Amino acid sequence: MARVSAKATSVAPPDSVDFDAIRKDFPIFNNSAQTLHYLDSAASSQKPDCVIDTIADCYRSHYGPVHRGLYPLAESASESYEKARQTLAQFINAPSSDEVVFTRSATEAINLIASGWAGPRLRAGDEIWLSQMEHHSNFLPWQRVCRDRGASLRVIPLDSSGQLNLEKAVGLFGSKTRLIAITQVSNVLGTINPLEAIINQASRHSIPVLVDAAQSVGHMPVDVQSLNCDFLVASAHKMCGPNGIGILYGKKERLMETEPLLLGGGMVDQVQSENSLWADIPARFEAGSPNLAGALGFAAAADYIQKIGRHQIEQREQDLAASAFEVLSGIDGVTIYGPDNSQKRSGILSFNIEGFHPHDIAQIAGERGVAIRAGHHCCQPLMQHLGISSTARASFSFYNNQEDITALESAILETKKILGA
Amino acid sequence: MARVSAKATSVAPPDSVDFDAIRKDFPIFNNSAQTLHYLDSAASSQKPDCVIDTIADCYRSHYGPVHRGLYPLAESASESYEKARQTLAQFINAPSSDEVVFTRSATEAINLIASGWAGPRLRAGDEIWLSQMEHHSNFLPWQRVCRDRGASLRVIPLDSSGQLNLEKAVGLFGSKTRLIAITQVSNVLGTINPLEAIINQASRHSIPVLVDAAQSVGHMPVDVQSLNCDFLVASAHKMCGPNGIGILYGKKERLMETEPLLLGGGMVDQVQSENSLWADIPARFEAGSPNLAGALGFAAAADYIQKIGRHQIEQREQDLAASAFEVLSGIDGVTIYGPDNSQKRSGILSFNIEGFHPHDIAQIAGERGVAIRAGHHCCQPLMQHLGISSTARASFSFYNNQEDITALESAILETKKILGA
Amino acid sequence: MDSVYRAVLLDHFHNPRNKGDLDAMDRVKRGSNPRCGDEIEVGIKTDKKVLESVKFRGRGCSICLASASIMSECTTGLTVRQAQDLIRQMLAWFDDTQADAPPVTTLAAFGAVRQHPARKKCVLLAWIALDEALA
Amino acid sequence: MDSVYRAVLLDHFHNPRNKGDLDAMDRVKRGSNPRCGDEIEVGIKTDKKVLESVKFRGRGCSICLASASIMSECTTGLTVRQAQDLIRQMLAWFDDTQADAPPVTTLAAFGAVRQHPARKKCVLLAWIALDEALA
Ligand SMILES: Cc1ncc(COP(=O)(O)O)c(C=O)c1O
Ligand SMILES: Cc1ncc(COP(=O)(O)O)c(C=O)c1O
Repeated sequence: MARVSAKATSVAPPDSVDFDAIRKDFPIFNNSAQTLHYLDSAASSQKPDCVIDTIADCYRSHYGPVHRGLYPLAESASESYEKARQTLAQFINAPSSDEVVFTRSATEAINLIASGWAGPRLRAGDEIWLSQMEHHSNFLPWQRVCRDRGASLRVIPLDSSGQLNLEKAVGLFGSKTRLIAITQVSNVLGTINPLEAIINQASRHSIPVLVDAAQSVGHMPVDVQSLNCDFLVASAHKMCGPNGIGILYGKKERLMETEPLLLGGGMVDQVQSENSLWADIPARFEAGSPNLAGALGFAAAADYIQKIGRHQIEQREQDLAASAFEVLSGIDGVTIYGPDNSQKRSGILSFNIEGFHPHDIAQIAGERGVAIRAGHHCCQPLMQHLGISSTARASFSFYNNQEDITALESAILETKKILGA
Repeated sequence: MARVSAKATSVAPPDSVDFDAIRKDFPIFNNSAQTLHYLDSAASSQKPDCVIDTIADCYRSHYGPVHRGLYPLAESASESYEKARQTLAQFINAPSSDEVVFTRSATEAINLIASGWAGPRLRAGDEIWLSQMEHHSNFLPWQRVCRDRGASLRVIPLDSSGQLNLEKAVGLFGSKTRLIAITQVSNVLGTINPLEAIINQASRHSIPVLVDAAQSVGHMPVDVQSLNCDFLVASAHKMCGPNGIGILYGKKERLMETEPLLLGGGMVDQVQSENSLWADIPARFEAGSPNLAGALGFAAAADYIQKIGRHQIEQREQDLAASAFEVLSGIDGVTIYGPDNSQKRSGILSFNIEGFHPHDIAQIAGERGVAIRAGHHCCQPLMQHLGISSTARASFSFYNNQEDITALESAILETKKILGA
Repeated sequence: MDSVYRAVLLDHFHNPRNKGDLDAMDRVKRGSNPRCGDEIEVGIKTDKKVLESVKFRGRGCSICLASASIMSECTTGLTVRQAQDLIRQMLAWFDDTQADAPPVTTLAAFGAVRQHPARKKCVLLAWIALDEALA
Repeated sequence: MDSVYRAVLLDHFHNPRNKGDLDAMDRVKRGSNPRCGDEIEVGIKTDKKVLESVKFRGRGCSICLASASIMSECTTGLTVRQAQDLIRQMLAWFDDTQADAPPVTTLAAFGAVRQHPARKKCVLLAWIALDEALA
């Protein structure tokens, strides 16, 4: 149906973006009593005014049910919902907006493909491959479907610097492989995986690839056509958008092969007593009343990010992470996981301090207005590989600045002072 | 864990509520150029300022990831998310807030129980019962699980006035019945089903009952303990709350028997290479980043409705529907489906006008600012029973008034004038 | 707002042309919109690749029935190729709600309907059935 | 904000009491928090229903280790029944963050931690393991 023409990534990078001004778009930084050094954007990002206003405005002035009414409010609701889908399609450069499904989250999108696409076609002895750095959301659904179907879950190991060790992934492109599900950016290590190369090889062996773009799509240019992935998933809330909405992109032929996860209103053409006839894609996968305010907020976030420019965002976040890397490595006892500072990484840094528990680091930092995370970050398999149970993690967004890094440094030094022997 | 003490329905009805003042809480009625006669609340309700402000305020000043951080924003996010769960638990008088799961929608909640509870225990020859008036969301998931498991989907027929014909439901409480899934209020007919009696009998035969409360929970007192249902589902957006969030209530023992539908972050305690260990209920069913703004908006809506009083809302909506019933029955050629005006019904009225297609009625009404629905309302089985393919539907909320009914009447008369022979 | 109920449409709704029995037709195709239960059957009779007769029957809203009636008038007498072209143009005109001119002037009556995407299927049901009958 | 890192806690963190080998204990129970990988083993030695010795070992954050250490001090010398009572009171005190007085004054050091529900499990890990050892 609706064709998308503009290329998402075709805008030439302007010379510079005023990120200090951009920080002012985020009301939370003006609304905190204490200066907020928010370094947990990998968990969920903060929201700019334009996204918040879009949502409030939807409910205040335009709210109506989507796809179901003939009166003006309902018609404009349907239209703006579909326009939001087009915006997201453009954002990832999907050939058609029919290939973009609104889901509840990246997690739901992965579960949908695991149970609706992989489930019916996996046979005993088949293999699904993923990597040792996957988030539980891109691990557990595959674990379940493999167990249920008698298939094997295979794991691409990592090398010591947190990169995929493809050489050790024997059979990855073998004849038993039915799907490769892999993250574009690690939410713990910040590693950026060489997906082009992997998908290139996979496609020569006709192996579909699902890309978990939860940590990438708001942080670097992502183009499903140049990636040539079969599926891609992401969540709005990690890219300045609202809670409770995400997308699944799938090549049309793949989506046509996929059974819906949720059945219900809006996804069916004809209900018959024995069997029922599903609606076309993407409606088939959107059972229940569509999330209008979520879709509009998500599209507003995509527009906002697109306006800043993902090249610019990528550069900014890499600069911040590189600077933080340098500061942290200067502190005695600090171990940073993942790629070293000579390699490209995203704005995510995980670390530990010898003799100190990540909980204590995060708590003391929190008391000082520095919001970092401590835990396994929903990556227990990765923790097992690293031989640790948790890390502290600082994750940078383009709205962060050098002061946030200084505050992080002080918090770590403070931790050492308070808890040091 | 968190026990809920206050009874949801214990507030004594005050003598009168100023519904004209209450209408002013809904900004959309001030923000439309044309007077908006919104009679489509059964599809999705409009939102009061307090709900919109709660959501915007969450993103502006309090936003943080739920259940995952140790810094103040994250801690208060977790706390307010759990407080919202408690509010919803109180709203339906659940014994414990652990028995309330946040889902994406009523639809997801039903799918979760169909695939996670019914799926693993249905055997060939078993039966699941529902009624002829169910919404597709409470029909299709059962159809699929029955087909997959070789079980039978059985349907309680309706009598001519759109009431359940329990006498004709032979075997409903029989030994093959594994579950009864039934709506409390029909979204087409406005029928209020006698759930107490059904559940009473079902429980004597140890048959669990799932209640679809999508059309009831915001419109009348609903108390899961006095109902004694095993499961209950609802969506926020039909009760003045935001898009994209709903609840599943389940008795603790039932939830403990339920396999999660979505796997991923936050719902697992320990990931192991073969099998994984789920977290406790309700977290087990909430894979992925929790929907903080949605939960807070949902709780704000519940508080708002609770403050008006559900007895009062019920009375108001019944009065509006009764008045509309009278006006419509006075129009030549109008057929109203469902209970007649001597019976209790909710604020939902479906009708047809002889010789006119519901599309045309809804379109002409829409052009005059009267928002009604035309179609099968996701109830094709019911349409088959009625021997029609669609109806026009006006659904009333407490924010409607007599002028809306007058406008509806004029729109119908206008339709007859424009399209009449 | 522009009402969709133009006089031309109402005339065709009240006095449908070429509506009735399809027994004598060469080919009959059915179009249905499960979402609203509308069903239109379109029948054609061709003579040397010319549409000698286009008829329909079925149930639907006023827009749907008027569209079938107008279509039958517009296409009777066209060659199969011409009719197929007209159908293409009609579909394209509905897809591009910005474009001004209708493929043929009698179709201008549908101008306002194009602003209501939910009614698109009502208008096009008969056209798509005809397209299939011509295929 | 009240820092959770009171002097008493830091003292127990830096100088844990009763930490070490559990080989000589009568009963040992393990508590673990899979969400952060913390693990504490608690061992007891009883003589005529009196806790002669309470010891622990394991890994965890400062709060977790300090709590185990303080617990071992508070409970050594109590009867089994008394220790169980104290555990109940400790759990109740953590559930009701409004209540003022701690069960015993040494536990007042945990006052600020109670305001951080995410740390509750850190504090209680050892207590629950002891409870199981007493059961
Ligand atoms: C009776 C009934 N059940 C279930 C649903 C499904 O609700 P939702 O679309 O919010 O999941 C609806 C509304 O669409 C309904 O009216
Ligand atoms: C790499 C990765 N994949 C998937 C997810 C799941 O996203 P969500 O929780 O929004 O479904 C996350 C974040 O939690 C993530 O970091």
